[in-house]
Amino acid sequence: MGFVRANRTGLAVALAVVVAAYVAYAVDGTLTSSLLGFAWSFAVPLVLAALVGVLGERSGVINIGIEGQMLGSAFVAFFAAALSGSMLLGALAGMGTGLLLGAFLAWTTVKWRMDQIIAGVVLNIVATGLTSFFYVQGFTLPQVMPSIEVPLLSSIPLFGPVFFTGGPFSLFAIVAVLVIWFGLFHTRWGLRTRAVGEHPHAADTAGVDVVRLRLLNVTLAGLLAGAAGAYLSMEASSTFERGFTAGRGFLALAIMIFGAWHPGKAMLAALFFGLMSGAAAQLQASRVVDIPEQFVNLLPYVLTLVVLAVAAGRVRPPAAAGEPFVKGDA
Amino acid sequence: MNDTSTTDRPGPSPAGPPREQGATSPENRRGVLDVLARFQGVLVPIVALLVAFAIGAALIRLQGVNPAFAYTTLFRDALLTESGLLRTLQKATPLILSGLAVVIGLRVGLFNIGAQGQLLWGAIGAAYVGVHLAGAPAVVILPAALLAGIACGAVWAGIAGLLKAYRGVHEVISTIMLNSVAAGVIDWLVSFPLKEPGQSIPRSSAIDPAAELSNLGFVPVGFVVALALAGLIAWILRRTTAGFRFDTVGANRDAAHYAGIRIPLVVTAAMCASGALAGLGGAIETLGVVGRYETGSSAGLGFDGITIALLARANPLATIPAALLVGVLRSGAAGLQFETGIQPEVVDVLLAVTLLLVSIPVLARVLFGRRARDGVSLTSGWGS
Amino acid sequence: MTERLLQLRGVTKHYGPVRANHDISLHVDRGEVVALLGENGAGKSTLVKQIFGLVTPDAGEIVVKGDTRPISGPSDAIARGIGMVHQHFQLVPVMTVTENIVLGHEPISGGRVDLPAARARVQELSDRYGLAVDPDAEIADLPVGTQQRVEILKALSRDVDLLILDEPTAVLTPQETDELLRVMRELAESGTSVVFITHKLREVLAAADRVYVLRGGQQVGEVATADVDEAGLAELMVGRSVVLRVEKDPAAPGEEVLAVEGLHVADDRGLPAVADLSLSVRAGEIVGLAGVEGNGQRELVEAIAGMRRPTGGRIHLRGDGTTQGGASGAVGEVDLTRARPDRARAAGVGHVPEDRERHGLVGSFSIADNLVLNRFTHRLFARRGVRNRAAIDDNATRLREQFDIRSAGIHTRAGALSGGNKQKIVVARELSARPRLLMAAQPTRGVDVGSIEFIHSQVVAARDAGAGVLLVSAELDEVLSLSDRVLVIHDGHIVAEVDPATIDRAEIGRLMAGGRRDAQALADEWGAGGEKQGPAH
Amino acid sequence: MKLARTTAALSGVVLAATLAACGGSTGNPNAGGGGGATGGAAPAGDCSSAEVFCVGMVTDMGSVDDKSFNQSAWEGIEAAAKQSGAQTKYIQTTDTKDYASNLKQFTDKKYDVIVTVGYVMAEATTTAATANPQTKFIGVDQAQAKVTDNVAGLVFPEDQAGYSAGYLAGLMTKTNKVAQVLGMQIPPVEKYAKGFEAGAKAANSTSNVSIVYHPAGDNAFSDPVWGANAAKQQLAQGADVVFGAGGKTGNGALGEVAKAKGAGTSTYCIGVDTDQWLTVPEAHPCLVTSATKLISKGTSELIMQAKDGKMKGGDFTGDVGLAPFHDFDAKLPPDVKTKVGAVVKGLSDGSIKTGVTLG
Repeated sequence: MGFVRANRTGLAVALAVVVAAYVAYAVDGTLTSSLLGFAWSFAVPLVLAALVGVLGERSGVINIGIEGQMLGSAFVAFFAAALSGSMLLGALAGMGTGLLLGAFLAWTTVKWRMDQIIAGVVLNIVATGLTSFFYVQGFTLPQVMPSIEVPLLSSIPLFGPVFFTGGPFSLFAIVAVLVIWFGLFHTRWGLRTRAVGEHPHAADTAGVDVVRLRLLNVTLAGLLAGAAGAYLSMEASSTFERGFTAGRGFLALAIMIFGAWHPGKAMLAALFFGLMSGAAAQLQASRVVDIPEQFVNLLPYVLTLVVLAVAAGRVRPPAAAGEPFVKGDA
Repeated sequence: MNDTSTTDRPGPSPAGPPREQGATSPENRRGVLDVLARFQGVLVPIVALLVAFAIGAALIRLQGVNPAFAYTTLFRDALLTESGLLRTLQKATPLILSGLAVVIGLRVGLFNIGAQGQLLWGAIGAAYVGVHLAGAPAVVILPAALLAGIACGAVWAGIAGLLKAYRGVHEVISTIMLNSVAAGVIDWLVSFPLKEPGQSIPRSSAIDPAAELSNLGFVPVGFVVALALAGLIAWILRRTTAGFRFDTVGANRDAAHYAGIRIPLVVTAAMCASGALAGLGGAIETLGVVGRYETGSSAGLGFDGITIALLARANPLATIPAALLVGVLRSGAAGLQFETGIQPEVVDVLLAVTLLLVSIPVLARVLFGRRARDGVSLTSGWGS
Repeated sequence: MTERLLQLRGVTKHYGPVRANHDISLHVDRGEVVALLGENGAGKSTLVKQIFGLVTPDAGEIVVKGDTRPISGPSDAIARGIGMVHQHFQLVPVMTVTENIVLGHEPISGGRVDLPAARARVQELSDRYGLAVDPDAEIADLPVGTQQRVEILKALSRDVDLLILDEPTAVLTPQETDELLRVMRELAESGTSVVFITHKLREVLAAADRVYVLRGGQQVGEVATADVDEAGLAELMVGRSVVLRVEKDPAAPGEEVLAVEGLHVADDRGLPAVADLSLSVRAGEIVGLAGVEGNGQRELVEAIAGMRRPTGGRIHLRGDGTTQGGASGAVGEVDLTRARPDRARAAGVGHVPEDRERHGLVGSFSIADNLVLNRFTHRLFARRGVRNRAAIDDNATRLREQFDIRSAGIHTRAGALSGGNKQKIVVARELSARPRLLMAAQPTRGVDVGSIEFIHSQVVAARDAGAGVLLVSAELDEVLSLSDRVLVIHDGHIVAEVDPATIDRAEIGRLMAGGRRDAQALADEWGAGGEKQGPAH
Repeated sequence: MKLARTTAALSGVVLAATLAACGGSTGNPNAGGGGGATGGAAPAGDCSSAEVFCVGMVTDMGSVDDKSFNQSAWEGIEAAAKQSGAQTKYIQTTDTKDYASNLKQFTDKKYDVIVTVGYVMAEATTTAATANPQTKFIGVDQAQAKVTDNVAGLVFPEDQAGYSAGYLAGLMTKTNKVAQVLGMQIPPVEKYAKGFEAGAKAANSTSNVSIVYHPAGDNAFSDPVWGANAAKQQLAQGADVVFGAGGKTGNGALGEVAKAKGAGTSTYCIGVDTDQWLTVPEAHPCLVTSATKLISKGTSELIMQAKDGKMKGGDFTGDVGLAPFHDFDAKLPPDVKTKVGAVVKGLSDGSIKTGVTLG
């Protein structure tokens, strides 16, 4: 019950969203489920990428290189699968690449204390350069990603087909949200991670190995970025293109902030962005009103700016995010 | 005070606590490495470039082409023909300006990722004036178009500046958002209200010929403007009170507050200046190269500014060689492909490797050990 | 009976050319309280950080219970039974008391942190040591005294044999200090050794069994408190007989320079820090502000300096301009209530900020630039927005000479200098503007003895030249010896004005703790605490 | 010690560079050229000489193997080269501002025919053509509003291809809902889209055709993930035939339909431009056909005309049609095939009009 008390607002919002969704579902079932479906497909990579940001910043490392991590992973996942003929190998290679790029960010920023934002930007530029150069056309995945139906859950009306039926990475995203949510707020790892992100010296003097925990978290977060990348090239589509991630890594940062550095709220924020984008497409398709689709698509960005401007001071980032940790510097 | 006696002044005794000695007394320096270490700001990028070229050579070799020939071709095509040189300088111009835009931000501790959006606004602002003031004499329309570009960029960046200064919204996030908003709004502008009549792709009408920025032989006027601005900004940062304000806010915000510097004002001004430079870059693209606003014609130039600024280590004058390097590589890439079939993306690899080596502290440490200076450092945290 | 818990042999730590610790040897036995005494900058903090594994020694040996392995980090130190209460609290503000205390050794049940068990443990510790805390309170909401209790409980929760406290009394009222000293003695009696750092002689004599004195990074003396008195300790600490009083002539106060009326100022969190405060400073006098840190001093000074906007009241700078013909040039009465720092400065306010690293200097700038940091737009140093580098350098050369700033040259980075020299830069800059009002906040914190005397003499010289001086210091001795008049601040109010020449320490301590002079009953109630001075046995 | 390390590091770099440089002794300055050093069967020669017939191509933004118009045009050039023994080469454009300078690479070397691909390159092509009257230019997708003697604009009635595809879709749909997932709103795409809609309505007047263009400007043709999402959304709303027309974005839509339940039995997709059965294998489960414009054929024909000196300025209308049904040949009802065949024939002989106009 402590959980309910601690997350009262969040739960209220979630409940309201669920109720609203079912009301909409009752009014127009196909439209609602198609919109929600669009929103969720759109949101999956953003949720995963936002979790990358959450993990990093909760431990005190700003990750602006998510875009590059996703791009590199999407590239490797696709080509590993195409060349080896094994989807599994591709997925693993993609996530492995994410891990590697996570480790790059971890070591440059945590070990060598390079400026975190610059390290992230460099990561993006390097990933873009390398994937552009080595990209070759004409490869295809050996098969399509299998779709999995989670027993019982997938038969829930509206939500079942949308959230609990899908490729492994979509389901993984849900699991990742729940695991990280629970982990951050209820486990030893989470308590220490949050301490490290808020006040690394306090954690250090309490015997927590700040450097190791940051290295671990930022590197493991890379795994999620790898999953996001692999989702894009193997599950959401079956191809890779230059500049394939199209700014999703940056959008994820907005979602992370929108979601107040909280896994569950980030997921809601990502779904909201997805709904906006879906609505933009829907407005075109159903030709109801003639709003230029550009404007509908802008809405999430403008809204983020407004929220940030209005809620400044109320949405508070982890205090140590961005600051390199120097031992004994208390 | 003309004291000729040799008695010690009261106070400092030679055997005073050791911390009294300056941490970097020049007498301690010895050896070639120490001398070289003093020039590491120049040496590190050069070595980085050499390493990048070596890696590039290996890639080129893998494709069955003689790297020496490839590089010769690339540089010949970019520098030794008049049209190649013109193209190189045209490419370098917006890069210098967007690089300067990012540099200005870095000096105040702001990371302007939004140069892209500001540059687009500059480009379309200049195009609007260049089209709608058609018929006006060049002395009116050209400055007006340039100013429009500058103003559009400054206003767009100013939004991020105000949000940062008065609402504490981190500029990295706000400028990412503003980039997307700019792209959408401008796309709509050239798809509807500013679209060239009878044209079916999203682009503006051609600007009035009087608004065109010409070339002096193989030197674009815009390039001269960019050079002058790099010099001007270097001078402003080093020699003026405005520059001192910028650097103080960037180095120590609390001390700046104590010193009576109005931080919100400086932050907003810096963002506006940054956006003005990016906007000017866009305006010069419109007036000097493209001749209209065309979707996609300025893709990525603002983001390149980040590369330039980091290569230049936040030094305004160093944006010139950095931008020229990128300009040469991009401009020579076509000739390279024509002669050897090497993909132009090899240039991206060269730049990425160079940037990586310049930015991460490893290279400097390998070269200079403990004498290595830290890289550029800027913002901390998302807060205010 | 005397188990040797800790033994240091030849511990040495250098930072570049700075010898923070040099060849230090000492030991701590079980059940004793050992004080590390020394002035700011003597190397005490560095030494204990090495014992706790936060800093690695360059040379020497730290032996814990006979184990000579080097201490690899705080977790290693904790594992060997060492706990530490840090000078700057190492608490995560957004977490609860319980979370902070169990951080690093969380009880786990079924994969999750067992918060009920943790809460019970905190309650049990709290009861056992008589340190009352609410286990569920968030740290950010707690007053400093309570936060320190949490720090101590956090250390004790690890079953420590040796508890290190780094400057634990700096933020406490005298009464809280006594409470802490009592806890330290109790711990020692129950077999936990205590090492505490201080530069306050009375605390050493009150609580410690033995004392090591550090000076300039070296261990210069070891004495049992039973064998020594305050004067002896002081001499050991500074290396010569201390001038207890600053040499100065009696003040010749002129007209009022600063008038503060009914001032209200909020702190960073928006809570009232200064409430309905009035004070006045006259030309040619030094007014000392005595108080425990965190009672509104910082907010008051920042409000006068224009760095913080008051929420109510008025700040006026008066004077006809004849007492000071300074470069500031402003004449007559100026309302500074809503002035920004630049205008306050132009009106004649000089401000030596309490945190010079944060506010007073830009470490990456040269000495020359720092010497004009808040005057860079002055017509001497800039014309039409262009900086006059020759004038800036001349100014630096002159002030470096005059204020004895020891550096390789005027273009040396200020951040590379020692604390004393940094402070001299700040003082030189502020005095060279010839202010009508000089506010000096903690002017000698972290400054070596030689520089302290120099800075004190400069402050007195400024007074003698006709400036009004508002001195804020956490060092009661400094306030009492330097000031002509002392105001006591508590909880954002001025609670009393006293004469530094006649005031009794116990009395002022009581006032600082919020006791009122005229309320005899109250005074009696607090009296026990106030009288508990000198050796405790 | 430090110095030694530095020297070692530096010399390592230099060594690597030297090795790389010297190792390339087989590097032949003239071996490069088109198609990754496989350009043309003919030995390298001087394009300015009358005997050597040289064909160059400048791509639109994007690479020569883009499974789309750049690739088709290049295949046309290769085909023509095989026939005529021409020497071929291409340059890939990475910056829209480089069109002119990329063209200049070819004009400087006196290439005989230069193919430029894409609507946006029309102006640069005309300018280069005016400056080099003896060189022939072929502009793919470039309608010639004003005739320039040495420029042939290869244009296609995309609306007709779209119409045929739409007609097929109209016959196939069971839900009466068909959808189009499109790239940027530019003339060729718009003609496909309007033709498709007209065709669908002609086949089935009750059918509902939804149209979704990619929203953003920069990556409208290279955002397969968005394409897939948009297709998914339309499928969920009951669309059972999806026309993906927008480069990679459209391909993404095709791939998504291929994954859908009932792909190939109750849900279908239709590709665009080239026979996407060959270029987008992941779409096989649903790909009935593609609305094609025969860029390769048109390019190759124009090159041969140019070689024979018969190429005329102005528009040259290329062929459009439907790609083979491949595996669906057996699955499609015979009457559907017959009806669609009749429509294709009617369009090409002019007896059926699409009624599509732009603007």
